[in-house]
Amino acid sequence: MAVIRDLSVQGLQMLLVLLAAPGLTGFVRSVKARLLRRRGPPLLQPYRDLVRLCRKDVVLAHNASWLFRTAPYLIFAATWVAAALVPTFATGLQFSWAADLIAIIALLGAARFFLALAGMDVGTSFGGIGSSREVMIASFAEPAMIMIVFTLALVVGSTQLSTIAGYLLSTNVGLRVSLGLAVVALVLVAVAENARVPVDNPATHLELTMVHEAMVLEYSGRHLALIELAAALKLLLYVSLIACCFVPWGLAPAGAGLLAHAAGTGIYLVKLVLAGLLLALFETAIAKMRVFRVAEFLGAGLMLALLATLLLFVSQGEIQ
Amino acid sequence: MMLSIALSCPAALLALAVVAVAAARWRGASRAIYGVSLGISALALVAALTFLLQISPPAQIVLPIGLPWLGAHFRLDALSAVFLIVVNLGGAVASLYGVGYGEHEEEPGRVLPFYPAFLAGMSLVVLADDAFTFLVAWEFMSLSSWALVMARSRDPQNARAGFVYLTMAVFGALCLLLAFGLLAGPSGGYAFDAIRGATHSPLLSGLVLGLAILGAGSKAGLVPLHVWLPLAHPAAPSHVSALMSGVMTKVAIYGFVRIVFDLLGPPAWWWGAAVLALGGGTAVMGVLYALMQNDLKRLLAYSTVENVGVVFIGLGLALAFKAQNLGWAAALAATAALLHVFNHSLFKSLLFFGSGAVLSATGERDMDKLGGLIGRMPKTAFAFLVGATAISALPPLNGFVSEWLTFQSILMSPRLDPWALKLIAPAVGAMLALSAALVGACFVKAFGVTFLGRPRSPAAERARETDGFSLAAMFLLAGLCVAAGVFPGVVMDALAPAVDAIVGARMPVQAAAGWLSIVPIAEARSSYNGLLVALFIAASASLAAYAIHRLASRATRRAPAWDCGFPDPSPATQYTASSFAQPIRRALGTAVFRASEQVDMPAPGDMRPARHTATLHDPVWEALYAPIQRVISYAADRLNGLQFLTIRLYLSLVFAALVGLLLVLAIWL
Amino acid sequence: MTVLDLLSDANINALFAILALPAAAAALLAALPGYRLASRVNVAASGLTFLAALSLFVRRPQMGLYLQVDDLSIVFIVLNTFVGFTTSLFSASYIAHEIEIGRLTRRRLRFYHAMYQVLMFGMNLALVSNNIGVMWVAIELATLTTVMMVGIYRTHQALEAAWKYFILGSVGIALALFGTILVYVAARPVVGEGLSGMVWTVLIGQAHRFDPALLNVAFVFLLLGYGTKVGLAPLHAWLPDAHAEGPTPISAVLSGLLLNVALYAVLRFKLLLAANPGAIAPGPMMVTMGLASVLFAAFMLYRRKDIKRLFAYSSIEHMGIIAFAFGMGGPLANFAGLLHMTMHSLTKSAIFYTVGHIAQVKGTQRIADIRGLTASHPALGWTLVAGVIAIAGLPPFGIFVSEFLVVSSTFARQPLLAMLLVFGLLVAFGALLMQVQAMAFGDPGKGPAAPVRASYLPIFGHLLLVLGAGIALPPALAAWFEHVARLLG
Amino acid sequence: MTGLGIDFDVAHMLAGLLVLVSFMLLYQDRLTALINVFALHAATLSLSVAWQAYVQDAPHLYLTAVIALGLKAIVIPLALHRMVRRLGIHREIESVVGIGPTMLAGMGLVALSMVVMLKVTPGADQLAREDLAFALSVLLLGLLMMVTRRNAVGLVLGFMSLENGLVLAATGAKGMPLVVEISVAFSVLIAFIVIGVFLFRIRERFETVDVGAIDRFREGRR
Repeated sequence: MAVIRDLSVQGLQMLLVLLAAPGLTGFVRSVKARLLRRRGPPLLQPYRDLVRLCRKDVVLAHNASWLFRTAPYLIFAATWVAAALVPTFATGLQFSWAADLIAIIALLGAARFFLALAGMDVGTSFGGIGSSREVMIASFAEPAMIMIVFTLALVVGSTQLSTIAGYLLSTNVGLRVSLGLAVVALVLVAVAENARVPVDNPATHLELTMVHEAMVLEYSGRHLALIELAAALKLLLYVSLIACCFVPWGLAPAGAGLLAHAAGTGIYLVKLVLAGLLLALFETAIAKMRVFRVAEFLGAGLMLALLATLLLFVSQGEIQ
Repeated sequence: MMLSIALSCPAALLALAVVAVAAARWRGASRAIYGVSLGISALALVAALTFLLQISPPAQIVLPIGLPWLGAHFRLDALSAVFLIVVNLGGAVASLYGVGYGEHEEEPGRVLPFYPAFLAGMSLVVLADDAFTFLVAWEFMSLSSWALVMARSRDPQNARAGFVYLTMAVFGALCLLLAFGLLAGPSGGYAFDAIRGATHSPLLSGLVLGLAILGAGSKAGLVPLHVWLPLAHPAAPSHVSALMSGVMTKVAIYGFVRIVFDLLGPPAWWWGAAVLALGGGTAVMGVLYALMQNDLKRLLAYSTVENVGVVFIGLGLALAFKAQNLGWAAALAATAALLHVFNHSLFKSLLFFGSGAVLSATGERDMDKLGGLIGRMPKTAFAFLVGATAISALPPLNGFVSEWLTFQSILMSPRLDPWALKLIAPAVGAMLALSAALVGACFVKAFGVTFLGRPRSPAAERARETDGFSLAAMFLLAGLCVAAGVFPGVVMDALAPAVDAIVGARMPVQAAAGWLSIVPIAEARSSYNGLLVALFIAASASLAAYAIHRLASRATRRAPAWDCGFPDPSPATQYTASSFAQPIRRALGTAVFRASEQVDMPAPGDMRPARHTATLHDPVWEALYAPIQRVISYAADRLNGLQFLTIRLYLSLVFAALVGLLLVLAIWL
Repeated sequence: MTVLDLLSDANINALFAILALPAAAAALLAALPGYRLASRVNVAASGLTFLAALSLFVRRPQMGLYLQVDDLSIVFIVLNTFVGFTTSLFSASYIAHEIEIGRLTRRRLRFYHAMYQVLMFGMNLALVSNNIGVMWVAIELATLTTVMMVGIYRTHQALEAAWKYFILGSVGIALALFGTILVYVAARPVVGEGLSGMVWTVLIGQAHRFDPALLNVAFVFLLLGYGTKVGLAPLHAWLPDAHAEGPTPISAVLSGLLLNVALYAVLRFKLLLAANPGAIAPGPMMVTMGLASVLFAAFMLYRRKDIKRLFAYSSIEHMGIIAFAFGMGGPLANFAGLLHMTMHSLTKSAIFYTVGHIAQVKGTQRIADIRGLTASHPALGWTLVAGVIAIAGLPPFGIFVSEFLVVSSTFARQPLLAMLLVFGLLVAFGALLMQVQAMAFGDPGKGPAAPVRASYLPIFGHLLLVLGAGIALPPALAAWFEHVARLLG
Repeated sequence: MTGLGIDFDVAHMLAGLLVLVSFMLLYQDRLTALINVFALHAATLSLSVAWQAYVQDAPHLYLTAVIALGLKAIVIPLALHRMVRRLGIHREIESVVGIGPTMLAGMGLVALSMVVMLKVTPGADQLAREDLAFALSVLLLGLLMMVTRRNAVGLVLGFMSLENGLVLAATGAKGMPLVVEISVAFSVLIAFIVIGVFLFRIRERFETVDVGAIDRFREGRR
């Protein structure tokens, strides 16, 4: 019985993230547009784009290799699996133990690895620009992310997301300096990882400023659709990661009833809306920065996270 | 029984080496010799595996050679069995590769005799059970590999590599000699059993630890003792590079583990701190060096330095935990280290094989002259890609597992009391994370520039797929990488006896955990399941593919690259290795390597091309080795004057000596 | 019974033969005109001497007033005669070439062969003499003959070297004689006047009653006097040039044998001091000079331009190691010293044989002009590499064993000294490796690549012996060395 | 010190005389004079050896005395004079350090040998002890001369005076065997040196010998 419920929860979760992801992206876009006093695209625009892209033919460069063609599927799959393992509305996921937080980050890393390779495959200058900048950003963002994981794991005594969420739900952890630092660092990382302003501009096609867009420049049709979807999933993943680690309230605990799950879903959607609003505000508030200042931006994140970890190491007692 | 088999294999290899001296000039000798060494290594591999899997008690044997009153002690226990597996697995696969690759050798006489000797030396180090035999095997290993490095000695670069290599090797061996001298004491109890039996004062143990770090670390490539490694590994023929990088460094690690964990007795906590700090520094420095390289094999060599650092992080944690009597944590850390040893031996050999295939297909090691090989050597490209993914610690491959375990053991470190460790451990964790991310960047660069894009030189255009044996070797390793990544629990359980032998504790049996997942301590705490992750990825990828191809278009058109509307036919417009590394070079390199870029932009109307040059400084060499060189040559020059004195002055030397000694007597008495 | 007598007679004659054979051969060779025949006679005489020396193992003659064989000396005697034999083999093929290119005339060759046997006679006499006076005379004789041999090419440099060797050697001899006199003076009150005051067996028996202070002074002079022959650091000056300018067989004999004989003398007197409780420990002096030699030679190796001078300096280094080992004392170190001495003689003479052939095929001794040997003359090149690896103390060769024992046994007792020694070894290794890589590897270039007509028998023989000793020391030999090591205290 | 009579005093006197002559050798600055003083040195030695022969009534020592007198006091000095004329060697000797410092150094050496020897041998009898002390100083002075004289003849003479000190010691050591043989051997040695100097035309040139020059010049040639 429990197994079936958990399995169904897991399946629902996978569907939910898949469906909600483009919605979140669209929501952020339209809110940004509103903030800029434009009407902006309708909320469903991303879905339409995906469908249209899927219908179109794929135009491959002459020297595109098998890697170029298989990469989108791998990227999408890795991201989707990662997103499926982050508790969104319920902690009782059947396969949550298959991969802990570190593994989830590594899955995203795998997606990025192949994306960067795909960017270099055709052998154009812009692909190279995108890939090299992407790996630079990643090589600062990943350690920061790992440090954040350390902080959580030291507080909770586990790198298992559902355990983390459950722990933060059950006991009253209270306000922790290190957790606060971790939140800030996580936000910085999330902004960078999802190619948002100020690190990258998802809307730009001005060559010299692109990072993510430059890598996918050669993609078209269904491949592009998959990559866009993966990007949206990634954004959603980070939002729900922040949600489940730092505002876990409303998550349906493992073995909870149907009602709790429904409530969880609703609360989750609210969380998404809030996050979207905040992100849009943030993005409109500040300007894009030069690529080489990203190092400092993320370095700050890394330092914050390291500080958080050190605090925990030094302050004994509450470590699990 | 297994020990005698394992011993007879190196003996047979030595015999083979002697035969090879004579046989080298025959046609087909290379195939024969590589084939035979393949068989022998496989036999030794089987012996070691059986020994390890049917948990056998340590076996000992004393041969009447070596020091007359000592004899040559040999011992096969779990630890040496693990490393014997690493050595002979690497040896077997390298021999398989060599069967094909050896055909390209222009002077087989310079390679064939030393190759089996090298294999034999490594196996003997792992089996040795007294200081003398250990050092003999150790030096023999260095010597034979030196001969292999000198195989292409007409290139002065290689000659320099050989010089630096053997000098560093002898330095390390002398350090180990001193360490053993301390351990054995003036009475000369060189047998490891005697050393284990003796008790050592803390000061002495600390000294031995330092000497062991110098001795084994210089062979394993710990920064700052790594300088020989990026010179020597690329200089050798590729299958030998694979052995040196993938296997010989592991033998060095074995030496360290054997001395510090086994012979030296209970550790003090600061040992862990020292080793941990060294490991962290090595990991970051190694990968930074690697990122700056344009030479494929050199990049791989530097990434070996990085991985050695990761292993030493695990070992340092194990030492610290052991010192604090946290057996289970120590077991976790030690398992992580040993697993990474095994994994690295797999994918580093694979990557060197790939680079060797590229080298023999194009004659190029410089990545800026390669590119687009994925079209011409798809199989090699695929194998190399698997290796690159594995070494970048990406799930579901094996590299990730050992890295993950290392992270898990770092997460245990708050339980350590000493403050130094409390501060070092998280910092090292950050270093490990940083190096993990940088490795990803490094291998995106390696694979992307070498295999993707468009060919940057005619050689790269004319490249063609390498021979079947080499491919077989590569795919074998790739398969092992996947298997070890998907079923890590099996490997970890196999490692358990060795771990038990060195830290006196073992991890929970992984086979007990459901669904083939691995659980370091408790499932609520952390767990990882390579199999499921792999299945999920495969399933969702194929699901997506299926869905899209069913519901949406599957049509595909070929067209010229889009490139924002202004495609340039010249491959020179692609990102090169150095330009790919530029962002990271600016972000990190300026601090570490004093990296600087000069742009020489001709004035308008000036026809000469614009030039962009990036200069790097090797901090370690300039800070440590160059001064030593200078001092020695200065002293040599000064003293050299004594060769050119007059007889009278020589006489006055004698006179001075006489008067001096008489004065000593006069004062003494 | 009668058989035993016969045997004993045979062995008396054996001891006698060791001296008589070379003497007779010298006289004969001085008369023989044809150099081919002469070289054969030379080989035959040396071989017979070697056999006679071997027969000493079977049964010892009892001590005489002048001659004796004891455990210490027999090691040296057998080594001495053996290397003498192999060197005569090598010289047979070497001088043939020298005759062809006209570096040597037939007349000089007669002189050369005669002198060779005189040298053998001198060294054997020094080893079997039971009288410190006779020993002194014998060593002086050996020195003078080598002086002649060094100057045999009559070139400017050869004469320079010979002269330098001669002057320094003579001063050394003088000092050694003064030391000998002092020993006699110290012994006289105890053992009475006359011959017995110089008879070794008597001296060592009574040494504990000698005046220790006088013995100390005596040892200073003996160490410096014979140390000059050993080539220890401040006294070494003659050695490199003598090696470089003389004919290569003589270089081999010098490095392989004469240094040992001088060392043997020093050891003898070290025993004397060790037997006297009141005397200072001779160890520190030997250790100091040994370390000085090692470090000095190590740095000197870097700037060498002449291949024979290079290996001459390496001989200085190794003599330093041996002196260091004996100076440290103790069973392990003494064992190591004896082993190292044996291995060094074999290896270094093998190297000099190789170097001789290399210089002949390349037509030069300049390191800068010797390139890519392993490509142009594989056999010679790889032999050189093997020899240098052996001399540098890397396994699986025998010198590694002794260096292992010296360093590891010292480090537990005197860490600082051991570290200095290791430093010296490392520096020397770097230099040797640099030089041999330059010579053996790389591009052979357009140099004259004459065909080799080398006699590999002695070379390989020596190297194989060294290799065997490195892999497994024969138990008998090991027991022997241990016994002697204990004698040396 | 009972039991020492005239024979001790004479021996002592002669030995001291020898040291004195060594000092004279040290401050000579003209070749001919140097050679003559050395002849005196040898003569003194032979006297003392003869006295020892008489005291120890060891007839074979007379032979040594004769050799010393004949060879070193007469033949060799003559040969050297001839050589100096033949080879046209500069008549005055340039020495490395001035006479004064040399003398001081000599004093120091004598003092050293006294200290070493006299405190060394309480057991040994006076005669030998004194002789040893003097012999050692003669030896050291000879060595000092070899070191300070930048001239082949100076070298030879220095070595011979050194060797005189040895013979003094050898004869002083009562009942020492092989003295004759040794002195003969040494004469041979010295003969070699002289012949060497003579045959190989060894002059000041060899005092500026440096193998560096040879090395350089060899690079040119080989």
